[in-house]
Order: sequence, then structure tokens, then C-alpha cells
Amino acid sequence: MIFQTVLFYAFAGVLLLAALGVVFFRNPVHSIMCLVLAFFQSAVLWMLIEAEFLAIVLVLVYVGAVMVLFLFVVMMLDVNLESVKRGLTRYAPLAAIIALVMTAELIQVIWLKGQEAGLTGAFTPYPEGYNNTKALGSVLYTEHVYAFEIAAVVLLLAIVAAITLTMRKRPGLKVQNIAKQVAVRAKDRIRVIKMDPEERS
Amino acid sequence: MIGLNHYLTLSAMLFVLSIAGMVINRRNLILLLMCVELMLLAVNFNFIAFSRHLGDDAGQVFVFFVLTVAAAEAAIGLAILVVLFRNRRSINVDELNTMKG
Amino acid sequence: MSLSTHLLSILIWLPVLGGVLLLLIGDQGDATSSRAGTMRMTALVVSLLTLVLGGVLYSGFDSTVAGMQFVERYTWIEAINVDYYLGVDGISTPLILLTAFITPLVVLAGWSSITARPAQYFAAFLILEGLMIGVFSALDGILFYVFWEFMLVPMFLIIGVWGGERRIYATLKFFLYTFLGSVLMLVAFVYLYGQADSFDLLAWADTPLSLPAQKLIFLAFLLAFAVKVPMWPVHTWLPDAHVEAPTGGSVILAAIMLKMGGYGFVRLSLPIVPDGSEYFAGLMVALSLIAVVYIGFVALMQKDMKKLIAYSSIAHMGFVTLGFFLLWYIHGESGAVLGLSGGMVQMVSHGLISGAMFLCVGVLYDRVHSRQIADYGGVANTMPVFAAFMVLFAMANAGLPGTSGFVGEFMVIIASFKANFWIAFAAATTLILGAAYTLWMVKRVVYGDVANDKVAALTDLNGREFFVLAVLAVSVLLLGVWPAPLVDMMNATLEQLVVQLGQSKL
Amino acid sequence: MYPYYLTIVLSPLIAAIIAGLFGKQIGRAASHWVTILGVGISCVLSAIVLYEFYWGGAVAENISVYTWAVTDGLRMEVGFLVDRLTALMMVVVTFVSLMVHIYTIGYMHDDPGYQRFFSYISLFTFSMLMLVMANNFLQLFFGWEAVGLVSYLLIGFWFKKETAIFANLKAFLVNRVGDFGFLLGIAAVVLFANTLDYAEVFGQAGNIATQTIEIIPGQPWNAMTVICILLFIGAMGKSAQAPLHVWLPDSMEGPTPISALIHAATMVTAGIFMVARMSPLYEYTETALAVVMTIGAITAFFMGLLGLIQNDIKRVVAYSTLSQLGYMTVALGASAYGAAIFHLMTHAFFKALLFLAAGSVIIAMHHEQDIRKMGGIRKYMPITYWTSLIGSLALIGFPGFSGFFSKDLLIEAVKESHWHGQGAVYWIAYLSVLLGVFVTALYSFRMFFLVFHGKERMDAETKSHLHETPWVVTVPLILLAIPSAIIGWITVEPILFGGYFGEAIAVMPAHDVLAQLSQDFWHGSLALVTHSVQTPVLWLALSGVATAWFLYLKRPDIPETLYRKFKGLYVLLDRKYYFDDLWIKGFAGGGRKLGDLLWKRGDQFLIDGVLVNGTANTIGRLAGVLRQLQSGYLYTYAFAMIIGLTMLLGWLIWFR
Repeated sequence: MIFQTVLFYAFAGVLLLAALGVVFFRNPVHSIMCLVLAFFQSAVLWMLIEAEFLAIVLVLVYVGAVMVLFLFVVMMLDVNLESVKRGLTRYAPLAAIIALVMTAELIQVIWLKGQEAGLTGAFTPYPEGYNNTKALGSVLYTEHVYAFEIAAVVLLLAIVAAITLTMRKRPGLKVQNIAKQVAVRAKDRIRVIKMDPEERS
Repeated sequence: MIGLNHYLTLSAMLFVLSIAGMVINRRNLILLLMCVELMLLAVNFNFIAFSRHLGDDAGQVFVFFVLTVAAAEAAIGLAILVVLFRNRRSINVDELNTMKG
Repeated sequence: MSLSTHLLSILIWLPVLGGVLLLLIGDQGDATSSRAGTMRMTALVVSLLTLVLGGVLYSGFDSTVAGMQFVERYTWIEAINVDYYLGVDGISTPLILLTAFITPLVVLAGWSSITARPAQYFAAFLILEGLMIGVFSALDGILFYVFWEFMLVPMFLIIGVWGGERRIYATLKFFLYTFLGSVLMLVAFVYLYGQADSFDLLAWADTPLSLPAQKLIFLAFLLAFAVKVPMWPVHTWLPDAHVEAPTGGSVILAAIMLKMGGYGFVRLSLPIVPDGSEYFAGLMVALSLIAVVYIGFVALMQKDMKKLIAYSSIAHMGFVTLGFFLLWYIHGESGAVLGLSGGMVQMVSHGLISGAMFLCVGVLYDRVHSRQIADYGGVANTMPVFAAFMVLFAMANAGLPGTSGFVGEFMVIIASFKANFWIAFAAATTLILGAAYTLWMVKRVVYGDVANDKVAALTDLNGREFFVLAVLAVSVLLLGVWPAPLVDMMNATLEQLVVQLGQSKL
Repeated sequence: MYPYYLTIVLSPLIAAIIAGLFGKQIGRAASHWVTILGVGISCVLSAIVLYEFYWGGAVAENISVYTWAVTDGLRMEVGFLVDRLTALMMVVVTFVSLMVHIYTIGYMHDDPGYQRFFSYISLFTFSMLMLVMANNFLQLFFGWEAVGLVSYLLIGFWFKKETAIFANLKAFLVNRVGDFGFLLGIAAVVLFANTLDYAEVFGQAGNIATQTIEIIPGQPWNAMTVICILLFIGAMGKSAQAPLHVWLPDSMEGPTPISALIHAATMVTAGIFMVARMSPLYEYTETALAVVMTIGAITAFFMGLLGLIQNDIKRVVAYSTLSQLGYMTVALGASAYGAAIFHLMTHAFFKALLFLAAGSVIIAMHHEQDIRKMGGIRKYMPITYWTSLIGSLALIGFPGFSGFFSKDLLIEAVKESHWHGQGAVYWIAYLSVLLGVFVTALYSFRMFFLVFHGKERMDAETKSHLHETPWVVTVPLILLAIPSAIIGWITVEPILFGGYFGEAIAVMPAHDVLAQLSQDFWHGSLALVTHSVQTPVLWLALSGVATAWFLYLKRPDIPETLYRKFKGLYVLLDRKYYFDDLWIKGFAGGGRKLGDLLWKRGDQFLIDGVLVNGTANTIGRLAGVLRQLQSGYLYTYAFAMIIGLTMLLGWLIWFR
């Protein structure tokens, strides 16, 4: 148990540092790397409380796909950093105030109201032979199947939207039209012209 | 003993950090999107923690959906970003006030 | 389907239809076109017809009956119990007659001075007349509210289209003030509907209400009516509106629209929320006295004739509200009805006198195109007949016995002495202040040597102006010498009202 | 007698309407004939009424003409109460009015407003008759205000003259101050008696006198005292008692006939009449009587002093009127109502005479009113001279003339009014009326000598045209001179000691100084004349005349020296004790300043500026701030969401 506690604090510490990095690094690439780190740490923390499936999904889907997407975009866009980072200090006090208020509120909720509501104590470990993936799957495909389908549609929509948004016709770009190539017939390619022989004069 | 409180606290700190990040990095659209991701992560922490605390797997299913939506959101957001950059050669939020009447 | 069963409807819709007719056939030509003459005649005939119908109403009115007469009631919106419900009693009849009486005079007053869009101008007045009669005869909350709000539209147009230079500012101020006030009235109506399950004004008067509710309803009503009256401190729209309005607009505004406020108090506030009224009676008396004294002093210093008369209107209307809200301070067996009927008489009389005063200013304005007192002086030299009328109306405005202006003030002062010496003391200062501001104006405008070339070039009243002023002069004197017909008309209703007010609704 | 009364009242009204509305159409001559006819009818019928009362044994009548309005159990009526007091007043009013009508034909001969003038004075006669014949307070107030109106119109008759239109506004407003009290007094009557009818109010007088009213909380005052003092404030305005006297001298800006009619003989005596009429009320309150007496005494003496330094012929007479009104008021305060009314009557005759004579001089002098530019007119205008002498002798109370009887008895009555106690009130009143005699004689004969005797100080142009005025002017003078000389002889016995007034005037036995006099003092007219040699009154008057003679005829240089020596006193008198400044600069100026303040600071700044436009501006500014939020930038919306979220959470946690 002590071991788990130590692990929690270690990973949580790194997670927070990574989050700080996300916020404060000037270079977006560094920020993204920090975010990736943060996701990894989160995955570990989730694993600590036996939410293995989600931990894996987080790493695979998020770090593997979404974060890479971010990275691509940032690198592709070549953002002018100087202009973007200006004004950081000007809003720092406001950020601090909001953060403080929020913190106060959250402390109030978690530590004071939480105590009253009895929301403390360790998690009860899963019984032996429990399979987190299986349990989730059985719930996801039975009870939440509609939501699952809708989520699929949402993803599809995101794909379509992303493609339509970013696709553009560039004039003068040479592209193959495979369909046309496949569907071509001989008579489309060759025009047989009947020519009368030249009259000899 | 690591319990609900710890996870909630961690999530709260993450959340507050990301809010501060949004305020501080208000000009950079990419960082804003990243902060949103961070915020969603914080939310996910809560879901999982409560799911474990209450022994109800529905919480984790919800995280699953949140991840889905976040992914979709990131995709579309980035797509918009790309289009924006293509049209304006900049993603500086200061120049984006066409919503003002 | 006899005349008397639908008399009120006819009184309301005849002028409205006449106005709509004018709008339909009217072009935008100027006053010299031959069609403009037809328009004027049509307007005059319609308004005179309405006056005749008013006479029918008067002759058919039974002053011994305290309740409603000429009642018409049809279901209008069944789902929420809204009725087309009309009726008159001793409170509304004098005001309807006043409306029917003033409108033809206003039409005559605008006969030749309105050169732009005459058809629309007269149409606005006719429609306004119908709507005002509607307000005075509606017995259903929604109907009342509809008339009440619709009335603003023609008035808004009259000031906004035919007004002076700052007319846009004045109309906006006028509209916002009055509209703001009346919106809360609608809220109160909706609440009352919730309590009584009906929009019947008379049913509301019998609905028990808690004291906090009564207080809130009273305040909502107060805002609506105080703006219209207007009471201090929501009076500042009136001078601006008057100054910018054309003569006819000023006359209608002063003579009838201000009476809406007083009518509202006596028709809605007093009977529906008697305990609320009692609670706020002190405030009302105080505000009325402020209107009398404070506004009296303010009127003294006005440099613009119309503003001066507008302020004097506010001061005189202070007597109306004073008379209405005195009754909780009167402990003897009599006096309450005296105050109420004093207030009512003051309303009618003020309608005549202030209308006449504005017409007088209009006569001068038509000739010199200035309302500034400083631009005149010695008008009596060139316009002796006009000067005679002006002095007469000024005296009436100052409350000289023998003119109608005295009757209401006398009754209210007598009643207020029954309440408290100091109330009477403050109210009676109008004797001095009213005379001071009115006669000082007369001194500077009418008397003295000819002040400038414009005054020297003035021509005396023409036949039409003479007729209008003479009619008003005769009625002012008649009411002053023999107010009994007017007072008798209201007695029964007011006595019943006082009895009703004596019983708490809690 | 009802038709008589109605005709008496209505005939001047109808004449006024005809002359006023149709003056142009009927022409000048017809206008004066119709009004003279109207007033003449009234005068003759009034004389008949008086005759009936005195010799015919007519009884007092209380008639309602019509009901003005009834509400709340309060009957407001128009009606007549005609008794002996009223009858006497009717005759005085209509007779003087008739004389003035005739006189006006000459005086206003060249005036363009001829018809208007006749209409006004006829209207005045009507109003005055309404006032004296009223049987209720409402009608009294109507007449009260109506005579004020006509006075206003007539003072400002020459409306091109700036001083005239200033004077008429002043007169009306000062009168309104009095009416303010008067109306409150009527309201007080209604409060306690719940009726406006004289008879009913008098019937309840004893009851009212036992009640109290708390005007200042915790200070119960006798209801009757309050009523009477309030009513007397009205009388102070109308009868020009200090400090509401300031309008009367200025009212001399009007044409002379109306100065005679309105501002000497009739209207200004309305207050005296009113108090006499209300004697059943005043008798219950010695406090109010003491107030009346003090005010009257102050007016009688101090206003007389002002007459000493005036140079305008009409103003001298005006101040003398003020002083004489003060005498009447003192008599009222002494409960000698009969003496007051008697003096009112004699004063009406001789003061109207003096005014008309002054007017006659003014006509002859081509509207020059400054007595320093007159002198020695006696030989040019014999009739005016002799009538003026009669008037002046009557005014100073020379034995045998009408003024003698009224004034001498008035002073005796005051002397007898010991029931006021031997305190300050009694002595102020008694000394004032006594010294007033000397002052009266001094200023009357100062004017008389300066105008009719001595050097001829007018310019040659005027002098060449100086001659006696036409008969329409002199006949009224003669007709007025006759009663001024002899009416006292005839009427003193019946009016004062013969119980003429009977029920019309109520006096409590304890206050009845006239009854006292009739017991101890009265031995017939002749005896009174001979007795006068033994009284200080005659000697004071004679020494006044002698002083005037010495100072203004014999040694005209002495007054100049005196003026210089007593500069302070002279200025005080010249500024009329600064009362004009008090009213004009103090109250009128203060009122205007206050009005300006309330308008500019209150209405324009506070209500329109701060409340109305301020609200609008605040909303505008707030909207401006909110518009900043609506910047269109993404992050501002994000901010808004975050702040909103934070606040919502805060509310959920802490405030729910």
C-alpha cells in the first residue's frame, strides 16, 4: 500500500509539472510534449486504481493519435511565436485570481463538503479475477449501445468535417483519376477515323 | 492510503491549472485547445475516481465517451485551425473578431 | 339594437372609424389643396357627431345611480376570461363628456395652422378621441390596457410629426416615461387576474388581497398613473412634451391625457387596493403638496409660455391627487366625498382651462412663431379681444371664484382642512403662487406698451379662434357659477366609493 | 323683497355685460347711460330697502337664490342675507358708485377705454353687492375675490403704464396673501360647523368656541380664535392693514374714480364689513379681538405718518385711507362694530369726496399729481376748493362734520374698552387713535394748503388752462359734500345709539362699549359738538391744522430743515418702513430665487439631469462596458464562461 501511495505521489507530481509545462512553455512543441507526458502520467495513475482499459485507450488513442495530430499541426503551421506569446504577463494576475477562487471553491467541495458526505477513504479493490476490459465491454455493448453508436457517428462526422474543412482544390495540380482510368474503354481512347485516301492528282 | 480525495484533489489542481492556462495563453489557439484537453483529462479523473469509489462502471463508460468526443473535437478544432491559418497566415486570436457585430 | 345599448361602443368606434377613413382617403397634400378642406370638414363633422352622442349619453345618464350604466359586455377572449366590457358611472361620464367636448375645439384650432399632412393630423386626433373614451369606459383590465397603450401611438405621432424642433427628444421622453409606467400596471393586472380569475375591474374591487400584495399593486399602479398625472418627481416629461407638441396636441395632452392618471387612481387604485392606498396615502398627500408648492415656484420662473402652463398643469393636478388621497386623514363623518369630488371637478375644470390656455398660446404662436414670454409685451394693444380672453383664462387658472378653476380647489382645500391644518395651509399657497405665476405671465405678455414690431403687427382673433375661445370661456364661467350639474353627476358614485373604501379588503 | 334684491344685484351686472361685450357697437354715450341706469336702479332700490328696514319695519331675510353645488352634505349656495347692516352697506356702495359713474363721464372723457371702464365699475358694483349681501361664506369669498379682480383690472386700466401693471399685480398678489388666510378661515368654519351658511354658523358659535384645534401639535388653541384670526388675515389684505397694506398706495396708479370708489369708499372697507358681519363669532374670542385692535392701531398711526411726506396728491389721500381703515379696525377690536360701520359710512362719503376732488384738481392740472407743483388753485376752482374743505374738515373730525361724530365716538369707544384690560393692547390702541387725530389733521391740511393756498408753483402753460371742471365732475362733488357735512348729524343717533343694527350685529354685554357710551356719554348730537371742546380730540385736530398752516404756508423753510435734520426718520418714512422692500425684494424676489433654484437645481439638474438622463447615461455607460465584453474575440467568451462557472460554483457552495 505504501508503495502505491509513493507511486501516486510521484506520478501525480510529474503530472502536475507536465501540466505546468503545457501552460508555461513558450514553444508549442514543448507544450505538446508536456501534454503527452501528462497523458502518460494520467494513464499510469488510472492504472493504479485498476482502470486499465481506459489507461490503455488514453495512451493509444490520445497520445497515439490526437497528440500526434496536434504535433503535426503545430509543426506544419510554423506559428510565429513572438506575436502569440505576448501579453502573457498582463493576464497573469487575472489568471491567478480566477485560479485562486477556483481552488478555494474546489477545496471547499472536496475537503469540507466531501468529508461531510463521507466521500473519503480508499477505493475498494476489485475482486480476484475481475477483468476491467470485459466489464466495460459488457456494459458498453449492452446498456450503452446507443450512446456507443452515436459516438461512432460523432467520430465519423469529425472525420468528414476535418476532411472537408481542410481539403482544397489546388489549381494546376495534376492528379490521377483512377475511376476514370479503370472505366475507360478502347473506343474512348482510340478514335477510328475513316479517311478517304488522298486523291492522286 | 490513496483514496477518492487524492484523485479529486489532483483533478482539481489540473483543472485550475488548465483554467489559468486558458487565461494566460489566451492568444494562442493551439494552446487553448491543449488546455481544453487538459481540462477534459481532469474531468475524466473525476469520473474514474467516482466510478471506482461507487463501484459503478458507468463512470468509466462515460470517460470513454468523453475521450471520443474530445478526439472529435480536437480533430475538428485543428482542422478549423489549419483552414484559418491558410486563409490568414496567422492563428493570432487577436485578429479573430468577426463575431463582433 | 337601440342606440343606448351600444352608445359607448359607438362613442368609441365612431371617431376611430372616422380617423381610419381619413387615413384611407387622405393624401399627403398640403392644407391649401381642395381635398384638405374636405378632410377638415370630415374631421369636424365626426367630432361634432361624437359630441352629440356625448349629449345623448349625458341626457340618458342617471345621476342617482351609483353603479355602472350603459353596460355592454361580450366575451372577447374566452380562454382567459377577457371580455369586451364597457360601462360608465359618475366618475367616467364627466371625463367622457370632456373628451367629446374638447376634440371638436381641437379640430377647429388646427384648422388652418396645420399645413403638413392635414388628413393624417386630424385622423390622429379622431382616433385618439375614440381611444380616450375607450379608456374612460373600459371595465375590463385587458381592454383598459389596450386602450391605454394604444392611446400613446397617435399622441406620439402628433408630437413627433407635427411638433417643434426638439420633438424627437420630447416624444421619446414622453413615450418612455408613460410606457415604463404602464408596463408595471400590466404586471399588476396579471397578478390580479391570478387572484380573481377574471379581468373584470369591478370583480377585482371585490377580491380580497393581502396587504403586501396590495402594497405592490399600488406601487405598480402608482408608477403608471403618477407618470400620467404627472406627479412630482416623474413630471419632467410634461413640459418638454407640451413645448414641442402642436397646439392641438398640447390641448389634448393637458385637457384629457393627464386626466387618465387621475381617473386611474380613482377607478383602479382606490377601489382595488384600498388598504394599499391607505398605506401610501401619506406619501401621496406629500407628493401632491410638493406638486402644488414646488411646481408653483418652478412655474414662476419659466420663460416659455407653454412650459409655464405645463408646470401650472402639474400644480393643478396636484390638487386632484390631494383630493383623492385625503380621505384617510379625515376623521369626521364628512369630508371624504368632498375631497374626491373636488378632485374630480378639478380634473374637468383643468381640462377646460389648461386647454384654453394652450389655445391662447397657440393663437399667439401662429402669429409670431415664438413661445418666449420675452418676445411679447403689450399684446393687449393690438389684440384687445384676445387679451380679454387671456386674462379671463388666466384668472380661471389662478382659481378665481366664478370660474371653474375655483370650484375644485375650494372643495379640496376645505376637505384638506378637515384632515390637517398644515395640509390645507400648503394647498392654499396655490392661491398666491397660482396667481403669481399666471398673472406675472399675463403682465409680461398682455400688458405693457407694444414691445416690438412683431407685436405691433399682430391682428386680433379671427372668427374661428374667437368661437373656440368663446365656447371655452362660456363653459369655464358656467361651471364656475353653477357647478351643481357636474357635482351632482358624481355624487352617488363617489359616496358609494367612500363606503367601499371604508371596508378593508384584507 | 326678494325681487328687489335680485334686481339690485343683477342690474349692474347686466349693465356691465352690455357695456363690456357690446361697448363698441352701442357707442360711448350708450355705455355710460346703460351702466348709470343699472347702478341707478340699484341705488334707488337700495334706498327703498333701507327705508323699509328703518321705517317700514322690514325684517332680516335669509334667501337662497340657487344651489351652487351640494356634496358630502355640504350645501354650497348663492343667496342673500339682507338685514340692517347689509341695507346700510348697499346704500353706501350704490350711492358712491353712482356718483363715481357720473363723475367718470367727465374724468375719462378722452380715454379710448371708455366703455371698458364703465363695464368694470359696474361689474365692481355687482361684485361688491354680492359681497355685502352674501348669506354664506362661499358667496362672500366670491364677492371678495371678484372685487379683487375688478380692482386688479382697474388699477391696470392704463395697461401701457409700466407702474400701473406693476401696481395691479402687486395689489392682486398681496390681496391673495390675505385671501390665503381667509380661505383657510372658511375651511376652518366648515371643519367646525360643517356648513357655510352664516345663520347656521352663528347658531353654532357658542359650541365652536368651546372646541380646540391643535395647529402646532400639543398646543390646543381655541377654535374660534383660530377661525377669527384666519378670517381677519383676509380682512387685512382687503382692508390694507399692516403689513398687508403695501398695495393700496400703489393702487393709486389707476384712474382717480376707481381710487375713490374701490380704494377708498367701498372695496377696502369690505374687511371692516366682514368683521362686523362676523361679530357673532368675534365676540367669543377676546384674543382675536386684541389682535384686530393691535393691527388696527398700528395701521392707524404709522400709516398716517407716511402721509406726511408724500407729494403725490392721490398718495396722500391713500395713506389717509389706510389710517382711517386702521381706525375702523381698532373700533372692531373694541367690539364697537357699530362705530366702525358708522365711520365706514362717513368715511365712504368724505373720502370719495376727497378723491374726486383730487381727481378734479388732477384734471384741471392736466394729469399732474405732484402737490409741489400746485398751489393757490383756490381762486380758479371754487367748487372743488369748498368741497375739498368740507371733505378735509370731515376727515380731521371737525365738530359738526360727519367725520367728527364717527371718529370722536370711535375714540370714546376705544377709551371705554377696558375689558381688554389695562395692558399694552389698550394703551397702544388708545394712544394711536388719539395721536392719529393730530397726524390726520397735519397731513390733510398740509395737502390742502399746498394745493389750494400759497404760491402758484405750476408752469405758465398749465396755469393758463386752469379752470373749474365740468358739471359731471362738480355735481358728484357737491352731492358727496352734502352727506360728508351733515350725515353725521342725522344718523349718529339711530345708528350708534338707537339700536339700528339690532340683530345684525351681536355684541356680548361685557364688551358692549357703545351701550356704555350711550348711558354715560350720549346726550344728543348737539351736546356732543359742544362737549367736544372739552376733549383732547378737538384740540389735537386743531393743533394739527395750525401746525400745517405754520409749516407749509407761513414758514415753508422749516419742513425743509426738518427733513434735513431728521434724515434717518425721513428716509424711514420715505421707504415706507421698508415694507415694500420686504414684500418685493424679500418675498417676491425670494420666491423667484427659490423658483429658479427649484427649477434649475431641482427639475433640470436633479430630476432630469441625475435621475432621468442620469439613468439613461448610466445604462448607456454600462452598455458601453458590456459592449467591450462582446468583442468578438474568442478568449473573451472563454473568460466569460470561466468567470460564470466560477461564480456559479461559488454560489452553489457558499450561498445555497
